[in-house]
Amino acid sequence: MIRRAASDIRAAVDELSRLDSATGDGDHGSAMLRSMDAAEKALAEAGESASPKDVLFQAGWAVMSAAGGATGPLLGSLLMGLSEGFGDNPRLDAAGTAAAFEAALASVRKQTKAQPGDKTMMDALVPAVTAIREAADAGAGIPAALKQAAEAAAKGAEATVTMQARFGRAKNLGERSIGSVDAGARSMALLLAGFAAALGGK
Amino acid sequence: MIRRAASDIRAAVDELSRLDSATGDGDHGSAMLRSMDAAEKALAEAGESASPKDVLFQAGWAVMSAAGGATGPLLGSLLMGLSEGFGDNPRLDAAGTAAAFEAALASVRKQTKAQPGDKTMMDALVPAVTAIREAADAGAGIPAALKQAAEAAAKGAEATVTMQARFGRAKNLGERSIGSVDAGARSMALLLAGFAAALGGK
Amino acid sequence: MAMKKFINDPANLTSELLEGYVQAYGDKVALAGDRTVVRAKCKDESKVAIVTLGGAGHEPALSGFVGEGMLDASVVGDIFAAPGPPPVFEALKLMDRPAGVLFVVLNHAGDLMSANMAMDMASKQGLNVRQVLTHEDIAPGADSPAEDRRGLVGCVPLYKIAGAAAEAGKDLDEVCRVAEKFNAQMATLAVAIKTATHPQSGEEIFALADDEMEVGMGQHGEAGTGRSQMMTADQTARVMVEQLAKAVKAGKGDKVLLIINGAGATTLMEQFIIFRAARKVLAEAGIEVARSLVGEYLTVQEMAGFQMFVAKMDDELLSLWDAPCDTPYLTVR
Amino acid sequence: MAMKKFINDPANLTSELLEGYVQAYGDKVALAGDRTVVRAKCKDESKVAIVTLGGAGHEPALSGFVGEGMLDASVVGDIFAAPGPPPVFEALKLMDRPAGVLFVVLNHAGDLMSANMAMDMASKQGLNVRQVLTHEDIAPGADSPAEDRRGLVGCVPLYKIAGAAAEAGKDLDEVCRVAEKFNAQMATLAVAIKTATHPQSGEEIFALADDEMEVGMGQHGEAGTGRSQMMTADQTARVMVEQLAKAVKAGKGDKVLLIINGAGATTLMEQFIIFRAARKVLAEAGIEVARSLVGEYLTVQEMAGFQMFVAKMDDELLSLWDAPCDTPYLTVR
Ligand SMILES: Nc1ncnc2c1ncn2[C@@H]1O[C@H](COP(=O)(O)OP(=O)(O)O)[C@@H](O)[C@H]1O
Ligand SMILES: Nc1ncnc2c1ncn2[C@@H]1O[C@H](COP(=O)(O)OP(=O)(O)O)[C@@H](O)[C@H]1O
Ligand SMILES: [Mg+2]
Ligand SMILES: [Mg+2]
Ligand SMILES: [Mg+2]
Ligand SMILES: [Mg+2]
Repeated sequence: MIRRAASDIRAAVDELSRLDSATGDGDHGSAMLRSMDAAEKALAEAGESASPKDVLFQAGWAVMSAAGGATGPLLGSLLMGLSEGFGDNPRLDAAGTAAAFEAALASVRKQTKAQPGDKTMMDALVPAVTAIREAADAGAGIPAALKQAAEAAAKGAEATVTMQARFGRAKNLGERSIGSVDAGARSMALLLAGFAAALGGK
Repeated sequence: MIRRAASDIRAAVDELSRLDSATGDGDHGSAMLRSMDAAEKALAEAGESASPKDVLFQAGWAVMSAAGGATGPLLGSLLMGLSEGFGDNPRLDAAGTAAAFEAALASVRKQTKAQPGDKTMMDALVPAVTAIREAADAGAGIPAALKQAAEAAAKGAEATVTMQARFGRAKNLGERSIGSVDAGARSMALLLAGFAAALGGK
Repeated sequence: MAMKKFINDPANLTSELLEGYVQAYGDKVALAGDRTVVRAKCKDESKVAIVTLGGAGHEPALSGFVGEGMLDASVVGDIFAAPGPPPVFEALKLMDRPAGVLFVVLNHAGDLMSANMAMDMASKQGLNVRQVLTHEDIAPGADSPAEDRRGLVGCVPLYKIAGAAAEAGKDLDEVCRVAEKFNAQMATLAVAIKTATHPQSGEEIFALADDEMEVGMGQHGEAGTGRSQMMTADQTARVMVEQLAKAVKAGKGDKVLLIINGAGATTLMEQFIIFRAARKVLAEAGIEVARSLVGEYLTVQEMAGFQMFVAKMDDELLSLWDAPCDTPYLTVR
Repeated sequence: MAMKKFINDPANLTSELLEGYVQAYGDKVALAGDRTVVRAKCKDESKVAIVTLGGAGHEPALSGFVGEGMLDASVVGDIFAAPGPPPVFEALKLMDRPAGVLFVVLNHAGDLMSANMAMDMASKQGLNVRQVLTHEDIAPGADSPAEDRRGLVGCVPLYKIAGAAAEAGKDLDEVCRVAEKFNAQMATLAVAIKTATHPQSGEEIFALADDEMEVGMGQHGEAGTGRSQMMTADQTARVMVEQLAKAVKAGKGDKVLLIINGAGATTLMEQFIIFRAARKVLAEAGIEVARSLVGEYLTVQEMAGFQMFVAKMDDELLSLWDAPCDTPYLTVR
């Protein structure tokens, strides 16, 4: 799952940096690249038998160490929140996944007060988590739930074009931040698309 | 004598600064202005009855305090050297004046190793002192001796146009220092012309 | 103009500068791990430790103040970027002790996120750490919410105050108390007149017209509160002092600590001229400049401008300020 | 770009900056007359006094080093201009004492003329003054006559060495001896990459192309020995260290004092990176950096560049270097 997301992100490094250049300091691509490298390395070191909890914790910690900037703590918190959400006895069904993503969102929210509409990764993450929960409540399986999450995230990221940034470096630009997709929202959408694709079997 | 020189210098402040701009830092006019103000003030404070020795010493000291840059110590030394040259019992004849100017030159030479040809005030001062000595030896009076000195100084100053500076700020310019009259040589010529005019009765 | 700096591979800036720094002051500081500067000679474990974090590129801040009487550890990020939570947590763990750790954080989004994450980890592991957040920038208005106000050069005197209390053997409650007292009584305002280049991207961090200045400019080129025509030193000082004195509620008879912190390319000559002017304005209001610093403490590369800092001082704060310290860039005998 | 500085009337620069300076460090320094900075608390008359002179505009030099263990008096001229002989003589007279005065002069035409004139007066009045002339610039070649070599940042460590000897109660012969010993073993090389504006005329003190650097540039924009393409920090350090080590004849097993002195706009970040590189080159040659300083000691307004200083040290010089001092811009505990 993480591997598939990593390869999608790697393919998009330049695009992400370009988006970050428009409103920030242009390093989001390399931050995401470092994150994915770190996460995969953590995965490999944890080995096959490690629990989702442990693997995600290690991956989150590794991302925080490696990414720097805003991406490190935010993406790291997401992964560590997922780890906590799965807990020691993960229910590997849609409801359990929804709960884990809710825990992940709560963990990210400890780091930032950004809400959807503020032109950040939250514009992709929040609708995605809502979508998983709704799908799970409607009785969908994990692949379907993640597919709906990915679609919601993509829509959320697209919508950031017209937003004015209220968090992160882009905030300094005020109105000039309007007009391009937020880099962090885009990478979040790519991540979720990667998760969905990995579990959707393609 | 000093007063006449001072008024000539005041009339030439802008010219001197312009010359200094060409090869230095453009402040020679204001340095000479401050010098003349200081010298006249010293003169006034010394009173009518003061000896040449004392007046010249005070004037030299005042110039050094006021002028700054290269002008202060050089012109100050000249005046203090004159003071020493006249001594306690000044012989106010051409020979005594020649001796005093020789002492003045010696005093300036303690401050600088510049020689005629180095594009400095020495190009005006050295031939002027020689001229006074020759005039005195030939039996001329003070007015005639100073007139010849002023002419020699003017000629010496003019000749600096084609020289390359080897002392002072202008030295840094190397070959680019060629092409204009040296500011300090010009002011020295003006000083001597002022002395000559004062004693020449016009 | 193209970037013109004495550097090598821009990717190695922070590691090379830290290497040079600890070599230059090997008698006072050392590296623990890649990016954490600690004292060469550790403080007694019975005393509270002071830890901070922040991006590089502001030298001598923050690591220039590691040493006796001030910081115990400074966790360094990349140029203008916070370190990640793991090294921060590691530093807190390294400094953990029964007496506890005071963790000083400057209010910048990245710093705060790393700090919060590290604090979470620390509390999970039962470390005895307390956090103080500086946010003394009054550019957005002295009354605006703390979260909108950045931490500027005020961290430096706060390290000094807290560090002196810790060195004197005060317990964590006491060290926290004086740090928070000082924190509540300080204010900074920044002004910029010439931009700097980011030493990694080579890009200018902001743009100003030849005759413009900007009051309130942040220390990474964040927009300030207002551009104006360039003013004289006296005029600039007056505008700034008046806002600062009001912000810290200093009035007739009060004593203040005044700091003029050069941004990089503004000369000490100018800083002294500004300082003189600031004192004059304070004197008119009957405010005494009881202590002061003039120089470069927290810089923004080769930006021209400065930060003016004012803190209201009482006898307790003054005596902590006067206590000896021995760090590479601040020494009190 | 037009000059952009925080100043008032350019005619008052020096007096305003000195006023600000002595206010900022009132516990350490005071003004004697208009332009002479002395210690706030005078040194015991039984000890040799150390006096220096020089133009303003190089802050913190020279007056930043007046204080315990270093200078007793610094006579200040206008921006980049020597003070006249009279205030210099007055300062020598003020500091005159049976123990005598060491008078440190940097080799620049104006400084030297004022110094010589003041020395003349002093000897006529029977003052007990001895002069040391610094001329450690090796830009014109280490073997070129002393009179062609300028005095650069080397005066600062020389004040420290001589000041420590004086503070220790050594007599004038001894203080002179160590000062001259150190003087003979030091060398400096300067490099400039961006010009500065003269704060009075508003004019640039030299011009360099966007991709050029100049090694040997003097501290008032005097031409150096050679322009080249901009080099990396490592390359620049290598070029400079090799010339300096050769000049002071330092080789395998020798100990040196290494100073990186920022010119104004060159960041401490860069200075640390240069310092690290310089140490590496010295280490390759088996030369030990026994002591060091990195920072702004003698600046050239907002010029970008630095001076690299190397002095060969023996045990006597090292112990004088390590002696305590307490001045506004250099403190050793
Ligand atoms: N305070 C914040 N809250 C939520 N998201 C943020 C915040 N700050 C930045 N981001 C997200 O991070 C992205 C930028 O990431 P990155 O370029 O790696 O960090 P930096 O801005 O430190 O260079 C932004 O596009 C935005 O989506
Ligand atoms: N070393 C020197 N020896 C002789 N004359 C000198 C020397 N340096 C400067 N001068 C003279 O002084 C003049 C410049 O004087 P001024 O502008 O007042 O001083 P500064 O160069 O310090 O600004 C030069 O034109 C030259 O004639
Ligand atoms: Mg970015
Ligand atoms: Mg970044
Ligand atoms: Mg001049
Ligand atoms: Mg001048």
